[in-house]
Amino acid sequence: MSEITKVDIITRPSKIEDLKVALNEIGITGMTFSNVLGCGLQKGKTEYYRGTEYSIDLLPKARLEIVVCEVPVDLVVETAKKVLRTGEIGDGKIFIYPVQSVIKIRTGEEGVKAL
Amino acid sequence: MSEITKVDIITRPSKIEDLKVALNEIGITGMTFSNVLGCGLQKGKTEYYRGTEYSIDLLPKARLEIVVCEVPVDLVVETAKKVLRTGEIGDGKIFIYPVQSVIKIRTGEEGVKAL
Amino acid sequence: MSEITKVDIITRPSKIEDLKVALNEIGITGMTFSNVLGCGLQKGKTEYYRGTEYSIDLLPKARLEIVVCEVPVDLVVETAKKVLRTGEIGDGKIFIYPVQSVIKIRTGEEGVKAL
Amino acid sequence: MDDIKIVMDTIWVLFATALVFFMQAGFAMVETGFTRAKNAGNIIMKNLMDFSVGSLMFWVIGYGLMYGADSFGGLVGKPGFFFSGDYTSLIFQTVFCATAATIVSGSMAERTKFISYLCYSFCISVFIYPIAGHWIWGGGWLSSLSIGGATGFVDFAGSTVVHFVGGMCALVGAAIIGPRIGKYTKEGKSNAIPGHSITLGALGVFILWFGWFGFNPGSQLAASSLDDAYAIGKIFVTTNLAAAVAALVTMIITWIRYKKPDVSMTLNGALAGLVAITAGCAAVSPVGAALIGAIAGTVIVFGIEFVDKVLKIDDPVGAIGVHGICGAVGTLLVGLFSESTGLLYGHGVGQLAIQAIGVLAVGAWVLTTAFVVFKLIDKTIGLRVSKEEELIGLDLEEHGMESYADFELRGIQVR
Amino acid sequence: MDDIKIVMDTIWVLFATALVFFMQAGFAMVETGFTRAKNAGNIIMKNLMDFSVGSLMFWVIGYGLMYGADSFGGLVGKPGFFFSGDYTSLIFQTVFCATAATIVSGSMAERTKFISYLCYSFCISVFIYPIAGHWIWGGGWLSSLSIGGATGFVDFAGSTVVHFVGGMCALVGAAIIGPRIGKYTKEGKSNAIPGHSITLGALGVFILWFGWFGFNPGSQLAASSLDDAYAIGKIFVTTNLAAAVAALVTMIITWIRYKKPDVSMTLNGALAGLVAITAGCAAVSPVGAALIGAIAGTVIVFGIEFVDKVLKIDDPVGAIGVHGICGAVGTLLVGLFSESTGLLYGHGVGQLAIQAIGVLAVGAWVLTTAFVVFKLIDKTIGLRVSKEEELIGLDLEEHGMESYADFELRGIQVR
Amino acid sequence: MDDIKIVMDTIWVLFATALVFFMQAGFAMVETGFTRAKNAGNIIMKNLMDFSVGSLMFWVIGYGLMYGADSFGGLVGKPGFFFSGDYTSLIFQTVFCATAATIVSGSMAERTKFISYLCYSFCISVFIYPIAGHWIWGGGWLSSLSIGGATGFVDFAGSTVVHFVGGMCALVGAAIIGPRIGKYTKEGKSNAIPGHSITLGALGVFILWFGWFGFNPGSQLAASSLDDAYAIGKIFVTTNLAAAVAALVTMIITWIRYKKPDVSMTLNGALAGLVAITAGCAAVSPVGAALIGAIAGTVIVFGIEFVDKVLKIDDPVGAIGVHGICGAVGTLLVGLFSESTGLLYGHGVGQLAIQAIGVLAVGAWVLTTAFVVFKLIDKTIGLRVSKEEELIGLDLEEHGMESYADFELRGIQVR
Ligand SMILES: Nc1ncnc2c1ncn2[C@@H]1O[C@H](COP(=O)(O)OP(=O)(O)O)[C@@H](O)[C@H]1O
Ligand SMILES: Nc1ncnc2c1ncn2[C@@H]1O[C@H](COP(=O)(O)OP(=O)(O)O)[C@@H](O)[C@H]1O
Ligand SMILES: Nc1ncnc2c1ncn2[C@@H]1O[C@H](COP(=O)(O)OP(=O)(O)O)[C@@H](O)[C@H]1O
Repeated sequence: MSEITKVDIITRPSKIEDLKVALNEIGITGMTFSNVLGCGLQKGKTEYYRGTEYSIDLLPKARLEIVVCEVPVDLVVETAKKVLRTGEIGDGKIFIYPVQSVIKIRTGEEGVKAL
Repeated sequence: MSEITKVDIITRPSKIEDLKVALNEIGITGMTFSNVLGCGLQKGKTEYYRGTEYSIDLLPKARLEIVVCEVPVDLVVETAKKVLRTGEIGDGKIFIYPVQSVIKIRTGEEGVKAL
Repeated sequence: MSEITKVDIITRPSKIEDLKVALNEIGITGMTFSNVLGCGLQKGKTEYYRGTEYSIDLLPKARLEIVVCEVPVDLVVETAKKVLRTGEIGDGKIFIYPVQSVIKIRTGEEGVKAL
Repeated sequence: MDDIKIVMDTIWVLFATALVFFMQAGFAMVETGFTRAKNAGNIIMKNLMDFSVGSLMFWVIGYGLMYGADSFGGLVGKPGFFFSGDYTSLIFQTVFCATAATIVSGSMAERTKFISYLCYSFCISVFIYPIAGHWIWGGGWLSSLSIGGATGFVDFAGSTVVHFVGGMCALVGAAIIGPRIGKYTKEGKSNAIPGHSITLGALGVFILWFGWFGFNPGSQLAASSLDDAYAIGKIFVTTNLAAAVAALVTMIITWIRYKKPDVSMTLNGALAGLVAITAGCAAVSPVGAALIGAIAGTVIVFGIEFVDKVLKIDDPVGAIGVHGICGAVGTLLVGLFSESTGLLYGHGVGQLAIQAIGVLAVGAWVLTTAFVVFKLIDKTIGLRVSKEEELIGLDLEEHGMESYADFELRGIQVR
Repeated sequence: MDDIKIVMDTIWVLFATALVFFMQAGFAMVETGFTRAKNAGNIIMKNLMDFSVGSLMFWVIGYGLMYGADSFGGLVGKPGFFFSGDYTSLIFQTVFCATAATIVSGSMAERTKFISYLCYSFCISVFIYPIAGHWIWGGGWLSSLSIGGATGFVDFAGSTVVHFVGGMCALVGAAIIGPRIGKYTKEGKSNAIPGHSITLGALGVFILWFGWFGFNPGSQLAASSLDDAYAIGKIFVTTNLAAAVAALVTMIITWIRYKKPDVSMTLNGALAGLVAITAGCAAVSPVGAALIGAIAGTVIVFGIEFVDKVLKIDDPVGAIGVHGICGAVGTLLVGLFSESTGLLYGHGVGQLAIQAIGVLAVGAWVLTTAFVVFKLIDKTIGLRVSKEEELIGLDLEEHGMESYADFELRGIQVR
Repeated sequence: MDDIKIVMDTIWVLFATALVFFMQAGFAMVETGFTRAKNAGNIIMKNLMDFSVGSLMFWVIGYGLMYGADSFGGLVGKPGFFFSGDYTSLIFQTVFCATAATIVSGSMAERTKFISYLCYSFCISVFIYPIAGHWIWGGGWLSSLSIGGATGFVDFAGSTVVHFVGGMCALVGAAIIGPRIGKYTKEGKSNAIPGHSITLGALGVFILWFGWFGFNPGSQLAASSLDDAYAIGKIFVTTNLAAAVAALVTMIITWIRYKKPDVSMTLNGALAGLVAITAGCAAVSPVGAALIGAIAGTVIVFGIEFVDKVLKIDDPVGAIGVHGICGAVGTLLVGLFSESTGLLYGHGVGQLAIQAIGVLAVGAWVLTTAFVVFKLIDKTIGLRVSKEEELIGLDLEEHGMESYADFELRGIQVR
């Protein structure tokens, strides 16, 4: 049995549509998206609200999680990089985690078959 | 020390209440819920907004994360399957991840005791 | 190459600002925040809405995820404990997970350099 | 000189018409605010459409039935089609009819098929409301009923004609369609299903209260004599006092019963006071108005609980309690508090008896016709959306859209 | 006695003024509700500011240009500055001018620089609107044009003066600034960009409808004779019927075309009916009004689709369709449905011809001047925000704030 | 003939009453929109209840104190209980009293105990407002004060009676209760706590502006003579111009000071103009009104900053600046801009001196009584909720509900 891995991509929300299409093209169908707030190298900015200065430190980011097995992780990472890289701060990061097992609730299938 | 594991269940939001009750019954008290958007086999649909066709691709899903140790993972998975399986597309998936350690902030306890 | 680890802190939303500042001070810059709903030892309460009793079981919690490598995990955990511990129920928990790899999309760097 | 008087009456009635029209916005906000985000657009659409259908049909036929020359022994007016003539009266009566019609959308919210709701709207504007209206305002039998020295059912601005009629339709509709999924546990315990925007709901209540300053004082139908001037000034006071006291009393009662002052119930309380004073706003004194408000503010709490917990009828916005129960109560209280004919002012039970007969008769009429209408709709096109549609929400399922496309909604609802 | 009449006229016009003012709130809610949350505060600010700039400038110069003694052969009024005199007329006309001005903010929403919008506001209040207004209401050439027995362009309350003028500015502005990012695919297919609050949008429509009971009946400008009383009552009826029927018809058409009754389009439909009846509200019968409503309710659906899919002009709120197209259609229909001069009542094509000439002339005037104004702004300070600013949202980028600071917004938008 | 005049006056005042009542909705929306979602229902409830308590108590005792026969040398009216008589006057004055009362809820928002707020509401309606009102409008000492040729404090519609009184209560309350948790850093730096819905806040401002067309022109209290007609028309113009210019000026100043035009401050600016013109709306020319607006639009920016950064009083919605500071400024400016008595029109400093004395006297009265009231409440039942309650939010803690049950709220607030 080949290893199962989770690829966790944190990036700009506006890129999510393109990313989804690109991943569909390499055969990935199951994906889970969520909204997060990030702080990293990209800095927020300072604004005024009713005369009071305040800074926006956390930026809205989108997270995409994909658990893969047969599709090689490298391909996923390469695809994501291709779509997401602008060269400017805020492109985001990819984290890769080990997965022990997957179960498809509807069928009860486990492991690779469940993906 | 027995192994600590994270069980990550992604399913229909409307089933969450039942799931929570069922898990309580098998002795699980700590749980973390979040809203995610999923795409999988279940397909979205096409609608019109002001005469313009558009499709809804991402469906609202609920995620439930449980870090367990003493309660066997299999029991959790079985319970979840029992509650969640309708046999129709959209039942969702369960992902299982390894956990290195847990700390309870209030008491400083670590590992199993922290759960 | 030293090990990469994810530290996942679930705690009161009102403490997040202090936590962020404290983590910045020990050299952590990349962080990802999200809103979750939790149930644990801390209990919800019962209220009335238009004469009907209802209970609030899930409490809003904040999650902070930090993937670290050079900064020792222990230091992160200690810092978090220092900031978050009030001794009262609801202080929250810290979960630690293994990470296989990290990629910085903008530069393509991998592993420690990507952090 | 007489011309001037007619013009002044017209100005007054049209001013009131505009305000009463605006109550449609109030209803839309209350009903959408007190229900869930996934059905917000659907409720709005129902409110918009019952007004549109009502405006059209009341002009086509309803006004004639209501105000046409009395026929069949006071039961119905002689209809004409596509009314033309006293347009000021037509438009004023139209917005009243639409008010009655729109009440139902609240009690049947979040589960009624859109097409079925349109059918119901048609029926209430075409005969349920106009015929009841004829009895009381159109010169029909109730308007001339005479018992023990008192003559004529008193329903100055429509506690019965408008609110009780609407409230009874709401009752029948909500009973026949059944509760929303999840409203009652298997054991029959009532669950709370909180509304999605208390601020919009409250805005709606303020708009309604504002509109009521057209509803009640406008029903004087004249503002050209000293008597008119005195009357409309007093009606402003009685209307406002009843609402204020009712809100206050409801708040206090909920505070005692539920440990905390309940916001949405208190908002209902204000409306309860407004509905209750509507029948007697011109006949009672400010003190009487305050007392009517206090009674309405009490009745509404127990009324809503009764509907919810005893009758187990799911009424998301409290329409049955506010318009049905308080409409009836307010009408009856005229028999007690009317300065000129009320029991408490030593005028015997005549008026009270007439009021009771009127409420019963109108109740019987509406319960019967509404029952037939809703049952017919149910058996033919079906009243209720499918379970799946209800769970996902009527906005997406019935209208293909989301009302709050940019906001994260809570998928997870654990109670 | 005559004094009393003047006072009554004044009361009536000021009552109407207040209602028409309130339409600003309606526009603000419709425009913000139908666009995205990230630009909500910016739209609000534009609405507030076009009213403020308009109020100031119309007083400073606009009113004089519009109502000053006719000069240059009916082309423009002799201006005076800082008008003082008939203040009731000034304020009534000011809120009409501001209505025309505010229409544009909707069609250019979510991408227009704030400063540029202020410049445009200045121009419409200072000459585009007043001069068109002079032609029709100020005693200018259109008001005395005579063809085939009919005399004078009929635009009772401003289908052309206010709505068509505003709608044409909206067209030019939206065309020049181009569509929002993501509105059209590379292949030119239109994408849906849903509004962020259908409830606020609907509230806006109810407020506008309410305000229209000032807009149309107030344009009688008098309420002191029996004729006035009859007229304003009838105008209430025609206004209301046209809106109701239009909403109904739009709903039915969208139901057929898109499988489901479209909420936001139906809301537009109600407004389409209101805009269309505005020119003829006093001249047509209720039946005529219902027919005008039905036509407007049909035209709006195809009109909005035409602008969106054929012209490929991105108009987030449908302002061009509602105010531009239905403003023109409503004006023309007076030539058919006017009881005293309309073709369908056997009065020949004279009125229709005058109406057509008026619409064409005003269209030419507005298209030309608006084109020059927007092009000038574009070439100098620039009309449009940067791509980055548009993506992040104008609230943050232009005003440094978020409109919904406590709510989670959807970052992820996949379509 | 005279009857007709009375009726016309009545119609006018009642029209105005309805509009002023509707300002309650405006206040509710502004105050809830400018504060956080977790306290939205609580603010609404406070607004609803101060109106209800105020309506009741002003009828019970307040009106008598204010308008009863002058006694104690002009200090207070001879009270009667449960007023009956000129109901039109009663209801008109009631909505003014409620306006003054509701101002405080904004400045003390998000931290005040509900029960304590009710106690305060009781006090302002029962004596703080009526007694100040008696001095100025009830025939008390200020109304007959005579200095250097000028006689009588001029506060036509209540810049001082209503707004300054409310604003001073707001100041005292906010100062005594202290800032919200997190409003100031340990070093005393002010933090921004953004409101949860700028759209609702803006809607509130539009509603208030609309209501002001009742507030100011209604205070003419008559509309039956040519003079009345001229006056109310002019008041519409001055009121509108002051608001428009103030909004414009505030926008420009914030643009310069904060780099971007500030939305919520500009909304406050419009209100500042309205408050400031209230005293002199009948006495100044349109040019004067525009200048008063410009001054108010300037003062509000620095005033709000002063309260926030120098006094370090936490006023979430800017109530102290808008109603307190601009109420005083507007009152004083009558002494400069009044066409008949103002310094700038060559009439000496008499009027200005009277205005200053009035403002000082009312200020002293309100500061003293409000101080005693709030301190008493604080020492007995306590003014402020617990820290825990404040953090979680008053909706849940004081009312057991959430205002936006279907929306994901941002738990995480990092600044
Ligand atoms: N060490 C980390 N742990 C957790 N999340 C991180 C970490 N580093 C970055 N992130 C997440 O990734 C996002 C992008 O990081 P950032 O440094 O801004 O990217 P870039 O390399 O493009 O500048 C951040 O907003 C944050 O959400
Ligand atoms: N490979 C995957 N990686 C990440 N999330 C997934 C993956 N497959 C499925 N999911 C998540 O699980 C949800 C349910 O998947 P789906 O295929 O619709 O379930 P079912 O098997 O019941 O048809 C999806 O909406 C998505 O959020
Ligand atoms: N076993 C678990 N699995 C997943 N999440 C958990 C678990 N235990 C606790 N949590 C999360 O941590 C939060 C804090 O837990 P709780 O028991 O209330 O903390 P405390 O120890 O301070 O009382 C919970 O609300 C829940 O979100």
